[in-house]
Amino acid sequence: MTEVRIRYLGLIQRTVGKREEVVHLPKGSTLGDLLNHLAAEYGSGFEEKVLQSGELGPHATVLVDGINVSRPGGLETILEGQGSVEIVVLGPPPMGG
Amino acid sequence: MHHEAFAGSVRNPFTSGRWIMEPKPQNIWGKSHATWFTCMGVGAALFLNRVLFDLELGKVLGITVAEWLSLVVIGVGGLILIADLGKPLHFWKAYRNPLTSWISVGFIADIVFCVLAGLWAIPSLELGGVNALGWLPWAGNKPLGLLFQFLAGTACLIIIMYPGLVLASSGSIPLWNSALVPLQYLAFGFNSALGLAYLSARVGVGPIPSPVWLPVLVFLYGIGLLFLLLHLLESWYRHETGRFSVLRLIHGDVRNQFVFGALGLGVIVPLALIIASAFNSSSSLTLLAITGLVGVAGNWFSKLAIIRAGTYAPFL
Amino acid sequence: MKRWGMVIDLARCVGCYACTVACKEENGTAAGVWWAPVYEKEVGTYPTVKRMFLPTLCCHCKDAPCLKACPTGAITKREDGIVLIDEDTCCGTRACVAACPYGAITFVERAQGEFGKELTPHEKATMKMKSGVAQKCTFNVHRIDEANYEPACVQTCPTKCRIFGDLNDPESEVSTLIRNRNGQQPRAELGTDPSVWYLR
Amino acid sequence: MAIQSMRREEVVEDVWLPTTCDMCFNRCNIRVRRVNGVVVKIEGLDAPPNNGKTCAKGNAAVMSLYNPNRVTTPLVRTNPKKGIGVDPGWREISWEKAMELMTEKVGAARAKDPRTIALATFDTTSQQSLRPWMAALGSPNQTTISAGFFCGNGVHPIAFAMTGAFDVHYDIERCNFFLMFGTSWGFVNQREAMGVAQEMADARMRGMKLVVVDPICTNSASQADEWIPIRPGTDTAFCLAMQHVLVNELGLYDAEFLRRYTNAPYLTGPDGHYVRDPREGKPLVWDARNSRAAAFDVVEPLDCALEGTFQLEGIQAKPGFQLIKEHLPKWTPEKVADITTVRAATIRRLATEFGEAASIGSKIILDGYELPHRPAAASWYRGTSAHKHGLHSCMSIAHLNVLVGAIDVPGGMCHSGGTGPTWGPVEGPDGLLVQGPGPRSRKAPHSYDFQVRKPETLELVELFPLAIYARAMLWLGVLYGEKFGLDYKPEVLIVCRSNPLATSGDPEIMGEAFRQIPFIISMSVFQDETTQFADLLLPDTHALERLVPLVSKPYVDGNSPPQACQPVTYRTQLPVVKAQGQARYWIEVLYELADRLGFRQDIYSILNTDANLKGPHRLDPERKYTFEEIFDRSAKSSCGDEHGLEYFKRVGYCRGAKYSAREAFPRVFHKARVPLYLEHFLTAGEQVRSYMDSRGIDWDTSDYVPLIHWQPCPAASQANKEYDLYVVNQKLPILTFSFTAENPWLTEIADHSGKVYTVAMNSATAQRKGINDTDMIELETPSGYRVQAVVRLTQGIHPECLSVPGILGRRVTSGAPRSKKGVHYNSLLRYDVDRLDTVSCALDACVKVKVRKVKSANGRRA
Repeated sequence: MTEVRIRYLGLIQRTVGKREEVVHLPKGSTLGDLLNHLAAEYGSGFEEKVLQSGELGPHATVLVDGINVSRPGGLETILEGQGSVEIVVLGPPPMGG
Repeated sequence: MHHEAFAGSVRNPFTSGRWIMEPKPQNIWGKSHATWFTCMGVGAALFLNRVLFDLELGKVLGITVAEWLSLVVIGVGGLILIADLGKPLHFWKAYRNPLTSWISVGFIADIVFCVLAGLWAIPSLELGGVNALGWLPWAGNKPLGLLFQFLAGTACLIIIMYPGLVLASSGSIPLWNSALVPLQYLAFGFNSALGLAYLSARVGVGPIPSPVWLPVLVFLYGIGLLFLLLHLLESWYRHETGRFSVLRLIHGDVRNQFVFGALGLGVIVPLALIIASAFNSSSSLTLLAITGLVGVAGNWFSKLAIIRAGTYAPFL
Repeated sequence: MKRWGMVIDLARCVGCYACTVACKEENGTAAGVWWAPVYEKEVGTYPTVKRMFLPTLCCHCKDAPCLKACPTGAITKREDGIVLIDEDTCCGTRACVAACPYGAITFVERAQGEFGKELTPHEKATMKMKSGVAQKCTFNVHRIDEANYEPACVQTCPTKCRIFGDLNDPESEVSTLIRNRNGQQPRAELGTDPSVWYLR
Repeated sequence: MAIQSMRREEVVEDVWLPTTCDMCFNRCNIRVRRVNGVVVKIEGLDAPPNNGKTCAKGNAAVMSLYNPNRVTTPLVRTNPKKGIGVDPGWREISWEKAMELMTEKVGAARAKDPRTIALATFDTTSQQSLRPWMAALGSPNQTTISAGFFCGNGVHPIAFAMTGAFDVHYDIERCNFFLMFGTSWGFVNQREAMGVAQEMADARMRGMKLVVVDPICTNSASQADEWIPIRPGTDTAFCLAMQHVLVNELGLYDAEFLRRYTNAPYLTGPDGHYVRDPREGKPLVWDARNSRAAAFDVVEPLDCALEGTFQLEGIQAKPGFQLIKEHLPKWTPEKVADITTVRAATIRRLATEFGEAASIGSKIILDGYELPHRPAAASWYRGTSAHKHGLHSCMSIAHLNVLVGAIDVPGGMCHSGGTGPTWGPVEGPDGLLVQGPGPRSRKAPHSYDFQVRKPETLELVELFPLAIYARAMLWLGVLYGEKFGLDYKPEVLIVCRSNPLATSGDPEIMGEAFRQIPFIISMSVFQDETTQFADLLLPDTHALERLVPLVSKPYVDGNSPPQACQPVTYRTQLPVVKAQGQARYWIEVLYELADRLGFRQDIYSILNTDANLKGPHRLDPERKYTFEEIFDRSAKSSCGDEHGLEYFKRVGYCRGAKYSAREAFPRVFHKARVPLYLEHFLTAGEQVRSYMDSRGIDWDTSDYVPLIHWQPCPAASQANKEYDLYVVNQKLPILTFSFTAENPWLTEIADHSGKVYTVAMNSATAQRKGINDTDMIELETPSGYRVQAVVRLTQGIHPECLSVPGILGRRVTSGAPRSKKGVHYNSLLRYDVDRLDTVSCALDACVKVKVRKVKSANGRRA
């Protein structure tokens, strides 16, 4: 089993109703597996903010062990044991008139 | 012009009002200039008439009314000039640029006149019928006296003309930029001065001028009219902005000052009165006295109108 | 000897007034006093019409009519062609204002701040509060003399339509532009020989 | 240099300090001369984007800084009644009391539901520091309601779709024919104001032909080779006619570009949707060489058919381009002439000149790359965007560039550097272009595989799948949120340095919405219409008094993009003088509030990722940092260890990498396609319609169609013929942002110009109406709003139009001279759903009025 310590930051906190939690996944699970697991648990609200058509959503940033994996293919990142995952969700970019 | 103006505190014909390249009416000189210009003209002409043609206008305390008046009027004109300056206390510096500045030249002439005419007048002073200073070396027509008269007289010529020359020398304003302006000043100076002779006669101070002066007076008014009209024609044909000024004079914002003031009071009414006087011997002196008054008013308006109608040409 | 002058390229000017404000800021002129205004001119009729923008300043004429008209000699011309008004000598006849064909001179009857009597710190620090005297553009002589630095209006112009330089140097940018784009002086017919040239 | 007014010995301090300007959103690099503690002069720093230049506003900043009427102490409201012109009955309180009140109100709302806290600002310099605060607070409701009603609504979505960037830049350095629609870009106005002003002047002198299509003879039109006056709201028709001439009359379009880089060859079925291959669902194209249909990405691009009709499994399929060809004849120059008032011959000529100038097929060598050279471009901005059917209008202009292949190539319309030097758009759904990897924080909303969702934001942006923001809906969100499915109401609104009541449309309705919000906190430098609605008013610092804690990210920051092939600079704002009175930088206040509410640690953690703080420069959430410390870390992370706070204090900016030709003109370096046939509009429309139907809301989806069409604005179909004149609004170089109406230097110039505080009218129109120059006239809108103003006659405006510039005619100001003069354009606008572009969420700034002479110039009453 892989034990992942998850830290929720920004707009996602309200969706999941907590700041952090620990999740256990089968060995060799990827970040994608984790996010789908969480989506199943927290429902559409989570999916809308973090995932979009199987990719990370526009305003979600995910760090695995402090490394930003928010890039195409980032979801394939393998989660090592005792790993930490930080999920940051910001509001839409406040740009432009 | 609708416009939240700072004109009260700041004057620049181009930057006050709208920043559009169009003819810009000048906003720097006005009534006080018309007034001291007039004073200078009338005063100087009075003195010249006195020394050249013995038009004394009577005597007060032994000194001719002509001398009294010219000294007072030119003095007052000078004070008005000074009061109108941005820095009145600096007025004395105005002598410094006589080679190119007509104001400088005029300022010097004013001083020369006041000093010499003043000195020359003093010997004839009579207090209680006693002429105490008659012994002074420049009294009356003693050689030194003649020199004083000559110099003061020359100064007067300048004094009549220089306000006109100040205007005439500014190429920025086509209406002003004309030899006809000082010429008008000459004509109006003398017709006003001569008119005053009849006034002083009417109020019983001076003698009735000899009849030979009547045609002269007519001539002076005629020539004044001629200069005015030529001036209009010249500006009309010489420069687009000159034309703009003329339009302001004949049916624009300066119409009343020009048509009724300069032409009416300045020429038409006086001529009419003179003619009337010729056919009405009984009250002819009264009519001519009125001519004198009206003429001075018209003289003032003729200056005010031309100053006001001055307009800068767009420079690009 | 240098003769400082400016070329104003009307084809580049877009009427943004940057020069006008930079000048005010640099010289701390009183409310209503503008040494470098930009004038407009509408040319043509709808629909073939243009609005021309005409940046201006003192032309620092070679044969300066203001200098001639001033009775006190308060206006002087330096060897490098810069015409200056000495506000301590000026007695306020406005003869220079009357004589200047370019509206470059302003008679400051009563100087006041932008917000009225109470001056802002900027105005306290920079404003020449002299009243009753004539004022005008100095080509930012203080910048030229002490830092050999172009005037504020030139420095700030976003389209580089104001070009400053030595008219006596035939190779200078200003001389070259005047030659190649046949520059014209404002009201040249008056023979004042301005040091400011316009390109169309 | 000496201070002319001081004797040398009086000068105890004389320094030039670098920072960035804040008089508009371009944030030029400036240096400020401080003598004896007083700002005496501001000049541009010789670095991009302004290259040593400062505009009138930048120079005038000192008059805003030293405005004696600034808000200088915290004020609390005593009068519960709120309204424009209603005295709030301010009472001074201490900062501590103010913070306590703020903590209580925001804390309570946050505990209930953080989304009930909304924040509005257009302080572009501070937005990077604000976004983590909003996220940590837990609210998605950060908005710039101030702008966003009119401006970029029709610009940014298209920029993203065409280039993947937030905005577009035009390579006028290599352009020979430049068309401008309703914009003054390049004329010390608008985006990249200073840098592009220089480029534009150079391009014009080089001989680039500039044609400006605009109802007003703006500054740009005045310097253009041609001004084409057009009836407001008809640009779409104009451009469709140009497209018709190019496609159907001249055959002058870049067929290779269309095949390779657009969806023009994608086959479409009778339902208007793509015909997809049954297995992978990819759109099909017709392979002309092997006469077969196949997925778009397997057929050699040059073999794709652009025209024709093809039979596949029973359905008739046509390439998108074929449909466009068949659609365009509805818009021949002859038909369009009556709509636009532009002669058919003129439209035809311009189309020809544009097409020929594009020199389709020509190449240029840059940095050793051989690139297509398309020296023709069409640009647009607010003028075409701020309309009921604004997105179609803007898209029709963008498509002129697409047709001649002038997208992301030298001479054409290029990305504005949306995402950095490692920039590269990638193939999204259906092979269409989406923004590629780059700092995710700036990633655009997906343009294609979106789905309409139950709204969560106050501005209901979820209901505008094709827009990137929906600010103009905010008032609807506030007033009728639950009708649209919003499950909360706003409790607290924080407004910072912005004045939505003056800068958005229809102050009355805005006021109504504001009254619905229980507690409003306003942080402002000046008193204005909006501060009058505040319950708590806090004194904000002027930009010259503050330290912005994060270095700007020039590549990713939509508001200060680099110019194509130009070097960029990292910048910030550093304090030049100490704050006036008790003023405090609003971001600092918010960070202290976070501290009191216990979410500062979260902000730090988010900053670490969002501001890309690296290694030793990452913030320790358990520690507390000063803004100096945070900036130092941010600067070092972005610009390298030698470029920390001290460096910036000395130099003011740090040069970033210059764009290579490959980065500036990436078109041929990637395969992602741009949309010419708007199939995704159809899909989006279906979703919007079904959502609105499900809530029983009558919603206009007539613009969610794949082919661009022109529809008249509501104003144009005004039944009552008395209302016969359009009123259009115009940006001026000297007035940007409503607070500039408080700047005496700028307003004195405005006053002297004689055409800022006035209404412009065409001389011929005036003659017809018996109106003379400088008469006092009254404008009346169909909704009964009346305003009086002095009229100025000009040849430089369309005879059917009046024009009113800027945001003037202010009703509440701090009382600087002239600050209330002029006409308030936005008060003329009515604000309802019929006037919203339901695609881009722009508010229709198109209104007709009737005009009555009140007083003639000579003072006689009419």
